[in-house]
Amino acid sequence: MINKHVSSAAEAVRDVFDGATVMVSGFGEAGSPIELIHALIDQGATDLTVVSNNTGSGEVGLAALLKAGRVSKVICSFPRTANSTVFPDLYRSGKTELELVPQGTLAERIRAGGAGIPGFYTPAAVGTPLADGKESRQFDGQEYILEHGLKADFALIKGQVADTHGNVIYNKTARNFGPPMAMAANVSIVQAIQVVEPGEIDPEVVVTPGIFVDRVVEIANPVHESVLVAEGVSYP
Amino acid sequence: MINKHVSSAAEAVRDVFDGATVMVSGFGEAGSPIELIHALIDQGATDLTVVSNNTGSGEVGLAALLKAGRVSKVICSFPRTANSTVFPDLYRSGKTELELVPQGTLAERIRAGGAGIPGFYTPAAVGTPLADGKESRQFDGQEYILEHGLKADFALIKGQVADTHGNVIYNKTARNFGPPMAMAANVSIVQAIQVVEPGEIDPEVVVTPGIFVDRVVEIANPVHESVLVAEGVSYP
Amino acid sequence: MSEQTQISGWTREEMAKRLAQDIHNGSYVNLGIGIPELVAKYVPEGRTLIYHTENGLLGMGPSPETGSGDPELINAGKRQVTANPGAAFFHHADSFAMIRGGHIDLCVLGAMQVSKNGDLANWSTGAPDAIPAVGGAMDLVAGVKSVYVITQHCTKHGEPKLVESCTFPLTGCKVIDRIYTDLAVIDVTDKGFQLVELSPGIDFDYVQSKTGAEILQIPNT
Amino acid sequence: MSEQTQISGWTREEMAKRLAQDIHNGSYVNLGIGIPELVAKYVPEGRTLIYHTENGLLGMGPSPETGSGDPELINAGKRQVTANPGAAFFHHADSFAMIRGGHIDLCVLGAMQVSKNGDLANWSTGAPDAIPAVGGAMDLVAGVKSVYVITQHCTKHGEPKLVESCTFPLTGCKVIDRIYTDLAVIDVTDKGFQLVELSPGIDFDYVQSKTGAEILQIPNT
Repeated sequence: MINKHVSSAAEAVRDVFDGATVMVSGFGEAGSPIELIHALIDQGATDLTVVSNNTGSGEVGLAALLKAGRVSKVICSFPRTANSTVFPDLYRSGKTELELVPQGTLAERIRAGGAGIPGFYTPAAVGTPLADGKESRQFDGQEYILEHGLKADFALIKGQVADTHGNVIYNKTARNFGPPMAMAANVSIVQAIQVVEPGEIDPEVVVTPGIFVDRVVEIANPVHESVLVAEGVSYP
Repeated sequence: MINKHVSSAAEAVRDVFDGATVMVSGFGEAGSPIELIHALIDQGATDLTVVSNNTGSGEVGLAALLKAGRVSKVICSFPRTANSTVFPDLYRSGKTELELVPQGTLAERIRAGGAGIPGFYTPAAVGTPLADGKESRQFDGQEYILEHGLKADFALIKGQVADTHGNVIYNKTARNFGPPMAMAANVSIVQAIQVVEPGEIDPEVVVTPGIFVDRVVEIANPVHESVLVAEGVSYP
Repeated sequence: MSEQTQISGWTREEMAKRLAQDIHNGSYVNLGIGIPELVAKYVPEGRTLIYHTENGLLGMGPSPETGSGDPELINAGKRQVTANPGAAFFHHADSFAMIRGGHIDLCVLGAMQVSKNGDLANWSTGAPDAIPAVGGAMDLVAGVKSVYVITQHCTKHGEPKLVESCTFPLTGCKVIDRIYTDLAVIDVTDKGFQLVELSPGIDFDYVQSKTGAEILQIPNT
Repeated sequence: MSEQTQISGWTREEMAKRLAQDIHNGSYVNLGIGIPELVAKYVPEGRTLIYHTENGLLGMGPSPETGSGDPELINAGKRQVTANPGAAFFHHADSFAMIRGGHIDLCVLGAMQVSKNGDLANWSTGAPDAIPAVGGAMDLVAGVKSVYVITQHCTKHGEPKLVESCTFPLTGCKVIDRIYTDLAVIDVTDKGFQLVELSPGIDFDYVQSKTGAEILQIPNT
């Protein structure tokens, strides 16, 4: 009997430890596991390194985790939003470090981390400031830089439907970073609108196979970040 | 209007040229695009480099292409079967060259080729004869070897259902090398049991997005390699 | 009124329309945020393009009708979109495999500066207090087959955006193929900027005067 | 009859049964072709294992009933199998990401030779006329968390398979964690071969005499 179903978001993030590296899925609000992030704020872990494409909106979700002072470093491709000053303030005051990574390099570094590939060469960022200090070499007369696989202690991911073996399907463009992050984290935690029994997801359409997922929690009615931001909510 | 549907296997492989590198999907008979291979035999292109996990069974499909003397080199992980002497005879007589690649390295080299990654590091084969002559380096105290992305001029792939935009879904373990090969070839050709209109495949379950596919051909009742071998068929 | 203000060139809409004429039927296209997005409105009749948005969708359609959208069906600009028949969803690693692997035919981007050898700067002014943010621009310019820039010819302050060499931090080196501005269509060639077409009512000397590097005239044939 | 023939040790089935006891509930397991495949038959009641087959299936089930199989639902040995509830299909690059990335808990393989430092040789005799074929073995031993060997203690010709150092071409270096033979269960440790358990009726000296390197006795505690 295998059952990865846990009873609550709080239970799902119980063992995130101070200093952990945490990957957080989402591109904007699509795929952002906001209930898991809020549970992590409540749980209290601090000095986190967060790997995520963005840094959140308003003062909820990822922005709230940052605002609570729990994040010492973000690895990110686009830490700016029109409606949040949380990260900019932390960055300018030197409280949160930023490792800026081109979006495709970020996605591939995460996949590589999950696939046991410690390094790979990419043409992205060659000749730009983001290549500073990086090894480069030529293949077939073209220049590439060496990038390193990225792993994490935990991943917080938003899915649509998960089964108790950890198989996951996603909703539209909410898929984004979920599948590679599930691969790259030691403990991958998925919140889904529905948790079902094994066999209820067709094996042909599984996007993230259960081997990459450690815990699933049902959040039947997830809040939308944009709604909370419009309402001026500040978590907690 | 976009329509990648071509009328026949012969039409689909019309422009495979002498000296081309051709990726061929399949693991054993599962996913082997046998009608496309037979059309390629009829078409006559020769001096081919074939990238495939195996070298075929009996004297049909890939084994028949080899037997017809069209293949000067195979890049392959497991070129032995219980019921074929075609490749062993060619190899021993020096007529066909073999580049032996561990199966996972082969899959990843193909994906890398398709993903614009010219090189990556893998732990597989370190310290074995298959690492001879390859660059190695350490990451975190572990040794890895450098492997190169692999591309092809053509890929011959067996799918289950394809639409006229080139989106493809597969049947069970016939999926195997199809998706990475579709990415890595300049011209990717898919035979499917059914070719449907755009919109008939749910965008959530597409396995190979149409951008990776150039031609689809409907082969409604593909033959099974094992049946042909049992019947002693020798193509053509 | 000075002579300057009478010279208008193409509007943003006309620039987008002009660019749209140059995209082949069946192309896979990634449109950046801003003016590039306008291009989709002007694709000539009879041509079908397939739009890629790097957050994980091929076959992106127009904005949904008000109230019918899904906050998890968005484009790279984080605005709600739709999915056309024949669309496919995929994850970010696969999406950038499409980009880096050269599978996207064309990408259209805005620019802060483009140099005569095709370097692009479009992500940072390099100001010390700016929050650096790059997104997918560096991957796009490095991987997509053809990269077009669509931009006003000069900055709001009248400074040339087409320059000898970029002073802002680069997005990519030797990556731009063609530039569409309010004044002209200009190719980036081995010899530098090459005029392709002037906006109606704009003469060559005027374009050259607004450009920070030499532009080669269309050769007489 | 010589004394030799009376010493029988575990049968293949018993070896598989012994190994199966050591696999934890919920493990993701890849079983090689041959004796390793037998392990699935002997998993103790109450434990659920999820079987990975590197050609693209997690949640592999037993062989189908005759006539009900699909020639495209096969295992790495190219034999028809079934898919259990909760299964998932995926392509080869994803499948070997699972292997290389350390997601599979255990892999069980046959062996031609295992050296006392855990080197494995199981893919080639190195004979000049052999057709080299490696499949996924090198990826499995390099990536899977624990790698067990299940094998007869000696070759058909009575030569030790557990040796000082392998003479056949290697599959991987320092990759084997534990060995299950007809005579004993033996760990590979930093100090070399370490006895874990003897087959009933087999004594230590006999196992040592059939082994090409020193075996450390179980320490008295």
